[in-house]
Amino acid sequence: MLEIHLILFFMIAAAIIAVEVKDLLSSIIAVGAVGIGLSMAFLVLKAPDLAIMQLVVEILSLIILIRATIRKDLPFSASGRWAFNTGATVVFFAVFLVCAYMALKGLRAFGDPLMRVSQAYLAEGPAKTRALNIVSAITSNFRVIDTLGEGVALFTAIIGILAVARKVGHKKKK
Amino acid sequence: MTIYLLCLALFSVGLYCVLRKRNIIKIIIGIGIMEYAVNLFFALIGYRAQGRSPIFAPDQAIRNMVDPLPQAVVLTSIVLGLSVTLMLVAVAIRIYERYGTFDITKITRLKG
Amino acid sequence: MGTNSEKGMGVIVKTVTKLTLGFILLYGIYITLSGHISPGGGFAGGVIIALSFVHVMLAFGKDAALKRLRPPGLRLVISGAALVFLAMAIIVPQGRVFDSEVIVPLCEAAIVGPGLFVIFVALVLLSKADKDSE
Amino acid sequence: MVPLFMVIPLAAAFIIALTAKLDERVHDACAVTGGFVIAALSIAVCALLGRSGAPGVMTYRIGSLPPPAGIALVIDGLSSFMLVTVNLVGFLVTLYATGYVKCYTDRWKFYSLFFLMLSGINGVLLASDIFNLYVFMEIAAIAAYFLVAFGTEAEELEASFKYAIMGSVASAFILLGIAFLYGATSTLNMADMARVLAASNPARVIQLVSVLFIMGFGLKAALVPFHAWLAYAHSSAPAPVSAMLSGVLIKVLGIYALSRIFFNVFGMDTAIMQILIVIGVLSMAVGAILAFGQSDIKRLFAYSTVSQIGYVAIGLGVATPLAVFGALFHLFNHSIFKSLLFLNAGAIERLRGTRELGKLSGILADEPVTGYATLVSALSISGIPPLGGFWSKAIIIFACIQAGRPALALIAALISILTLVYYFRSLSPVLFGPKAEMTAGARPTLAMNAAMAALAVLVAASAFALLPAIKEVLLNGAIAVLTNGTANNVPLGAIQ
Repeated sequence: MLEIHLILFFMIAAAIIAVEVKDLLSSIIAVGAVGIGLSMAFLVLKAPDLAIMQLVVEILSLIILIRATIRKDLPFSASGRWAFNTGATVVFFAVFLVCAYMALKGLRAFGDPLMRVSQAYLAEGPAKTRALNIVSAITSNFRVIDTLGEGVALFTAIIGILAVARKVGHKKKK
Repeated sequence: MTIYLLCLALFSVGLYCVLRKRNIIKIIIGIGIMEYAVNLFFALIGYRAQGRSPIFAPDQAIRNMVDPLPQAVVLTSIVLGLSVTLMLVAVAIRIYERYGTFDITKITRLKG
Repeated sequence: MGTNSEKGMGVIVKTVTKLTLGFILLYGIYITLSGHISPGGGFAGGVIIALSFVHVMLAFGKDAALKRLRPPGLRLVISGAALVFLAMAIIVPQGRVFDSEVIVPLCEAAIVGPGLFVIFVALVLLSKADKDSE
Repeated sequence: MVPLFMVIPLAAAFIIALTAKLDERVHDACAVTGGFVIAALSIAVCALLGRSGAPGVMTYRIGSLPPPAGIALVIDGLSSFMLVTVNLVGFLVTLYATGYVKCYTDRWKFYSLFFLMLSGINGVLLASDIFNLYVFMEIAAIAAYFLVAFGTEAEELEASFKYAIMGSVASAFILLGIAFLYGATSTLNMADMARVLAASNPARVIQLVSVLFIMGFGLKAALVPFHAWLAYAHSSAPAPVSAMLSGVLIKVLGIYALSRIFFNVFGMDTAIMQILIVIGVLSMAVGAILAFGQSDIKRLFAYSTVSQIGYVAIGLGVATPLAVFGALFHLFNHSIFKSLLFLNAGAIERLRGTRELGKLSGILADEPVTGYATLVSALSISGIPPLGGFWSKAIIIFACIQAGRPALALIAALISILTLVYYFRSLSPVLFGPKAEMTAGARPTLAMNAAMAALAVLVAASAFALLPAIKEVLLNGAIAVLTNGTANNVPLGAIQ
């Protein structure tokens, strides 16, 4: 799986650029590149549903982020104890990655999933639902409550953003 | 194995951004990167070598499909991530309106 | 682009938008309805529908877009779809009474499409969002 | 019956959004009715499950496959106990909110978000699938972020943003943990996962996931050292939202989820117990010390929440049946008295126009309902004998001694005295001081007074939960679920 490695290196590089570049617009574009890389990775991992989803969501969030932040100032200044804080963070990450490495040994090797529960989906999917796309069978029937949850989460975001966007929150006191 | 570690390195880049950056748009970007990494991790776990995407064709039998469950899970997780991002952007715009800055160290009307 | 959002863009963009709008909308609906046999599904289709609305708004300006897509109407669509969705999600276990593979994505697209457009209006035009979102 | 706990609040939220153009009294009525119905329903379910001879679980299947591939909503003893706590507090807070939110524009958005949050919380309690739990947790959390910012003033936005950042990082940790668990077990159903983990026992994976979950859920529960967001969010939010956050949300999203996973999926081991105890002691001590210096009444209550959550964490960490009983009882007590305190703080802020402790006085004489409600809940939280707060703390302390940890018992007792001191010091001038000639703000409405009075009665009566008849119904099932550990999981075949 060379291609997935390459895509991941590309994503990490783009992510580092997004984090470190000074200009906010470039940063948002770089994060868009990470998202596109993710979409490609999903395609390589044989998840076309996810690739489509990631692509459209990425476009939407890019538009919104750019329109939201365009022509706003971005004062950058190095904080005190920069070296110490960064060092501490990096050490934390090193510990995290080492622990994760130990834990990863307990997982199965890449490309060889256990698929205990998923066998049931593959075996019964087309029979119990009318869907040939098993992912769609899962989201619209077997685990429909997840889909309800995502609908509700978006509904919450809609109502909430309408609420936060109110010009006047408190009524005038008289 | 290395592939999982690379994915977790991406997660760390996002976390670094959240912990160390002062611009709130950068912090939102960092959270987005963390979500990307976790979604990718899920998808990696479900991958099967030489597998096919989990879509049956009407007339042929397909044996070695990749695991469909992580894909369904990531589908939901992407939406949850989008909702959180939209929420953060909305509040960030209002904060800019009220404080006139994106610098988190200057947004301190609440004292700890 | 701030001032443009009032009047919209040039005549070329407007013409192209008129031509492509229908196709984008159709594609969104296609993605929604064919999610059970090919990649796609309700959310992706809904986002594409929302993007077609956004497209109109960027090209023709806020006022022209909001004349056709009024937020109160959108709110009714969103809440109604959410109610149907809720009923569907809870009733699904009782066998194959409904075609949940079609209705669930439709409900989702009906929440997502108008919903994301409303969010876009509210976020991008936050300063004027009050009367837009009623 | 089981899915109604999600259907009713969601339907209420959607209908309120659908009828946004109608008169606001319609929304008030809709909200109060919805809250009342689920509160009554939760008590009914708890009574049904608590009967002797009842099977102890209620299940509802969703989707056309049986678990573990399909989804089931499950109410067992612990869930039904938490449902009663959540929905009782939720109903009374809704009642209070009908009076309180009059000062905000667009009240329907408040109610809609409030019920979305409630449905998320109930969903967490019903979930038997770890990813469902995550999804509902996110719904509750997103609604809570927005509710904190509902007033759209600068402080509220800032608090909401900081809370949302912390919450999103926590969610990312939790989802990463779930991904590791899925990789190790290839299932998402919690009962099934417990079985697979017990059979294969991938120790390293469990260790890493435990750390990720303690960070994630600990952040949601505001345990020290992850408590930074709490004081911002709780002090800036509208009073009903502070009450829900402090009384219910952090317990369900943090403590309930943590104990559900650690007790019933991983099986409690000594290392985790030690970590919980250490975090609990830190939370108790740091919360109490920080509460000491506060001059803002809501921040005082917020830090006191951190301190009291520490008691619950200790009880769960000691993990003997008695300690678990104490922890759950304290959780219940804290839900009612802390939400009451926040509601009172909201009423006082309305009345006097400030939250500065130094500028408040004479509440008892001026506004007796608010005053006596504050008095009762402050007495209960500081552990004055006949009230519920005393008994729950006493049970936790005895359980520590019984488990051979006298030092822990000593610390818990000392912090309890400290709590008494800072509550007495801060609140006695507020309640008993001379009636100040301040510009009188809005007095609490009838609905607000009714809600505060009802909660005060609950606080005063909560010690009756120790009577065997009530304890049997309310608490015994919950204690059994936690102390039976992984053996307690509902057999998958039994799910209808």
